[in-house]
Amino acid sequence: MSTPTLDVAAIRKDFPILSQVQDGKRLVFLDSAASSQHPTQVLDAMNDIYLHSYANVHRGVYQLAERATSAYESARDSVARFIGAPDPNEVIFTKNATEAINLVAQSWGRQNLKPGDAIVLTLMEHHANIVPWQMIAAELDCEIRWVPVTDEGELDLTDLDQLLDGAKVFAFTSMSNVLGTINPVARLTQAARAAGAISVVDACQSVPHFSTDVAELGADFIAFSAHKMLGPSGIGVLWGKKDLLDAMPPFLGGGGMILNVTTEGFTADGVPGKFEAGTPPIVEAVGLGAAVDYLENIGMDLIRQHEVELTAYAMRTLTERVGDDLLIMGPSEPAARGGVLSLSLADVHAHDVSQVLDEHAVCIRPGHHCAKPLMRRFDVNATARASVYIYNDIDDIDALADALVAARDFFSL
Amino acid sequence: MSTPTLDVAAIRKDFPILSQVQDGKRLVFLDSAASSQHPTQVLDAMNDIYLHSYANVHRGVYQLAERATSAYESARDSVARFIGAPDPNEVIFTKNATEAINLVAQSWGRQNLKPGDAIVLTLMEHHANIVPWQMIAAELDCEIRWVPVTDEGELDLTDLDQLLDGAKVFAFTSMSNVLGTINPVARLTQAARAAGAISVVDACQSVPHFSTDVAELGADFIAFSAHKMLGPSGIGVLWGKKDLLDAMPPFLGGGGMILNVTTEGFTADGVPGKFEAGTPPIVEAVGLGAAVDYLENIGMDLIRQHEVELTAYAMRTLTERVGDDLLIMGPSEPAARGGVLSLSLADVHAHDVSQVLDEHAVCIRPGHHCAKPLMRRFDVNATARASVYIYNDIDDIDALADALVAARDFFSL
Amino acid sequence: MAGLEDLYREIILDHYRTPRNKGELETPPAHRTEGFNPLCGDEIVVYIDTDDNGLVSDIKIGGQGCSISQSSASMMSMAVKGKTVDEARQITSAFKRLMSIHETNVGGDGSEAEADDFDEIDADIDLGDLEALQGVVKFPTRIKCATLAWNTLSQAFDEIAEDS
Amino acid sequence: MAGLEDLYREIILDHYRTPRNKGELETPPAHRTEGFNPLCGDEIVVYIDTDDNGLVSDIKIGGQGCSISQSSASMMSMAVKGKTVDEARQITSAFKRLMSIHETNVGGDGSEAEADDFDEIDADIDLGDLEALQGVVKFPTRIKCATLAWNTLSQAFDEIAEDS
Ligand SMILES: Cc1ncc(COP(=O)(O)O)c(C=O)c1O
Ligand SMILES: Cc1ncc(COP(=O)(O)O)c(C=O)c1O
Repeated sequence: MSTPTLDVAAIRKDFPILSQVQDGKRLVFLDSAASSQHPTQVLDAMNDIYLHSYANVHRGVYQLAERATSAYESARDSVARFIGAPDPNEVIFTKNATEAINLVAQSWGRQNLKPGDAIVLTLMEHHANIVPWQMIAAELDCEIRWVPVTDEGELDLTDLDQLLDGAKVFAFTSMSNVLGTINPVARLTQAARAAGAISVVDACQSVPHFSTDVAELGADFIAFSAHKMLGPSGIGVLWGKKDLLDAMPPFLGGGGMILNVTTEGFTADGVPGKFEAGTPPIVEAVGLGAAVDYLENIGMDLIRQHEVELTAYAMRTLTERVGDDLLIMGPSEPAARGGVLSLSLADVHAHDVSQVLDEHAVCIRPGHHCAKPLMRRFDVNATARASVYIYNDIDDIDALADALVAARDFFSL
Repeated sequence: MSTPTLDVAAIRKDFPILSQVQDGKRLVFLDSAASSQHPTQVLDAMNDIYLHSYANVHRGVYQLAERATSAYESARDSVARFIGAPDPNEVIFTKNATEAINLVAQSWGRQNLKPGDAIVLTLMEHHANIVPWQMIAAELDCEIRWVPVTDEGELDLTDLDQLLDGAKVFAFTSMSNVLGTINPVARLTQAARAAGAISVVDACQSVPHFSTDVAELGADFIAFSAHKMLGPSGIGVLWGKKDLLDAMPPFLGGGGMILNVTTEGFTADGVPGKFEAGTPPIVEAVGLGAAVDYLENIGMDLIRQHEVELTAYAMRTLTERVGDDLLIMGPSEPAARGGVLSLSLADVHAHDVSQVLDEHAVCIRPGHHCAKPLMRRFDVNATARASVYIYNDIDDIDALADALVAARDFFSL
Repeated sequence: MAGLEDLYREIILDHYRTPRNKGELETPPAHRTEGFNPLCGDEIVVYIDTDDNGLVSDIKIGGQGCSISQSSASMMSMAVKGKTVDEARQITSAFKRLMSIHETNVGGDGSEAEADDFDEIDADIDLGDLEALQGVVKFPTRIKCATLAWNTLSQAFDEIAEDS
Repeated sequence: MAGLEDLYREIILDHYRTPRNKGELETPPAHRTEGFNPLCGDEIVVYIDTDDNGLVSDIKIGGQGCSISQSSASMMSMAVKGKTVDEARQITSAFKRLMSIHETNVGGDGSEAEADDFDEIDADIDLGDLEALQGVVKFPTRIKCATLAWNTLSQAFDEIAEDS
């Protein structure tokens, strides 16, 4: 083949955790959609700060503090570049994607939503993009409307215009964390704009896996988490359009988000400070910056290509090896989906499947994947989800197939 | 001397960052009140997770996920033990102390405050314990009352009963991050209780430095941050009484805080889950747990004794060496205060003092320390704050004195 | 390392494949309580009828879940049917103690169970088949599967007590 | 490593010790604008009078701050007094470019200044004493001290333009 392929063997060397042996077996990590592993480059970047340049940011004059501040702000620049944000100040560091969405729901929502206003969600949302809206809707007496999902696991856009008619917010995921479905984000944000609604994109599952350009997406806000893209726990990102962010009231109050405080009241700072109350996730931001550098270095397009190939291989192999007992949810075309496979193994419950897989050192995730409305739509209460990333290869898929066969046999269908 | 003393030389070996040499000079880190440094034990605990046991918590069946979950929950147990919490489920992990206070202000506040209700704060609060209350007070039309501060830098409790009369909340700091003043927490929480108000203690500056027992303090809520107590950035703690936490509505919505979600609405989980929406600061919690173990291992009473001795030495030495040009704010009795010294050097601005000190590799913090109402009370716009912790010794204080003399001479007073 | 056989004893798989007392009861007179395992999505619905003598006269189990949660519910239904509410509560406590060894370390449900010595306290309570679930404690994340039905039952009893 | 002399040039200390145009103007007719450095607490109050010809007829500076923020304000007041508002804005731009080399890396104020080539763009603008502040760029956290007065001035001009 002359097209470049991902050198997974080389990449795996950067991830010490993957060379772990569990009960004599090679560890097969297929749960990156929940949280990914970390290359030494990311851990080194964080250790380097802790060992040489740690101090609280933005407030010190001494050199440690300057280095820490500049490392923290460089991470913002890296993230901005990675998602094509025109201005780094549009990048807000939060504790996770969930906080990012809550920030929009509460800050933008309290300022802009009125009783009777409609918020449009889709049936394939993660709870992180449902519950914040249900909370603000309950508080302000707004209506929630749901974009349905087809049997193939795609958004059913037939009635989109009606659903969006008079809506103020359209919040949807760029990629389903259960079905793998990749949504037509640009088309959806355009529909939102046409209807006069803001668009809030839960980009948790896409930013780690394909190249992202906020201008192309046309979104007003996007949210994602570092821990799904080789970065540390404890940090997420909200990106928003500058004029929207500028007009929004603060979300949390405290140090770092003010211009002035008197006994009479406070004046908020501009963005990003306004939305980063308290000591931020300093070292976590540096880790995220290093993760972004690592991903860019490999190239997002190559990553995407690798995942499509691996997903195609997995869909083929699992169907062949496990046969009719196995149901793979979501779009049947690998190129139309991300590397997330939700499996049902006849009447063996996902929890039990995972338990047997763990005996084979295969790590997958059972459960509702924080998408209960979607599970109800498909009338399942749990699936066994395998998800791939840059460090997975066909050996991992083969091990998954072996383990699924063993699970089926253990519960002797 | 027969009383035990802290073996600072041994402790310093655990903090590689402190053996750094800056422009040929020994690094003198006196900014722990802003954020402290990290022993290798804490960094090792975090690296150990990332290298061997990382996965998202609470949702996986496989062994990595079980180990990560149990490490995360053990950290909760450690923190509970460290502050004498009767039930680990009362320990909520937040992103920092600021979020912890906002959580109380918004969740408890929206449920319990009505127009005209009074919230009592003190003039020595950090913005983190002011702005969240100003925000909710503005939203719900509540009144804020202020406990004044004496010239010595202590709370003026003369009119406390009147101030608390009819109040719903009394929020105050256990120790001023500017003056070093240690407040009589148990007495204040008792006064709040007597008046029918809840007490919210900003314990950011005390938990890292003295032994804490929530039962003794008698508080309803306390908040603090890991990064001031040898722990990582990106995590803070809210402790609250179980019955209060149980009765409060959720703060942020998303995965991990629900029992069920349908298109009609959601049912919240119990504590602590209810207040930990989204992927929590997993590895940060483990780091905080290791920090707590490290501090307990040394002994909080010994730490407190060391800091009193060092503060006494510093007050004596700085006054002798720099003389009348130097003003040290706050209580004059070292045993009545924490190891935080806010300095004014005649008419040299704190920012300029810090700059000169940095030339001497002495790290202190200039500014308003996020306590502008207090600064206004003392009619200063910035102070130069030096603060000590377990790794500081009298050499650090001597270096500070040398550098202050140099600063005075540079600006040739 | 504990093996799969520790977890999936034959009797557990049997209850999973052939759940006892599966179904619904008419409400009222029966009482209906739903329980969720927020982590994995398992749902248990307990239908319970108590008679004038305080006996659990009938119990049915609905919902969906893994082999552990379903078999535990099935065994529970057999263990408490025909017992007084007080006896059923005692069995519940005994079972929860059996499961409690790691529960505080998997977090989330607010249970304050401690690793008591099961045999000492519960020597007089015969858990019968339920002891087959003892292997679950070696798989901490599965403990919540095993206790789901029981927590739901406790809640049902609490609700019934409140109503009356 | 940049030394203290790079930062604290004699002329800066001179303006700090003997600030020019310190004081207040009566409002109205003068316009008053306050600026804060949120990080360190420095405050600048700019009082400005513009006449019918669009000239900055008078300017006074109040507030408190460090040597860099105060001397920058003092020099600014000299540089813009007697100039037209347009000229004053040009000087402001030129000064902000001088300071911009690291500004995007210290964050917080939303400035989008880039590290333009100062000499090329601003060859015709004489910043005079202000060039003494060039050393500040080597101390990134101090850049905000130097630009505080200028940001406040820009804001004052914006407010005046809006009012009229
Ligand atoms: C007294 C006090 N309260 C609150 C805070 C805020 O802590 P954080 O920034 O970690 O939220 C601090 C530290 O800056 C503090 O010293
Ligand atoms: C699609 C999607 N949205 C939101 C989230 C929430 O992310 P976090 O838990 O990091 O806030 C996740 C991950 O769990 C996700 O997959």
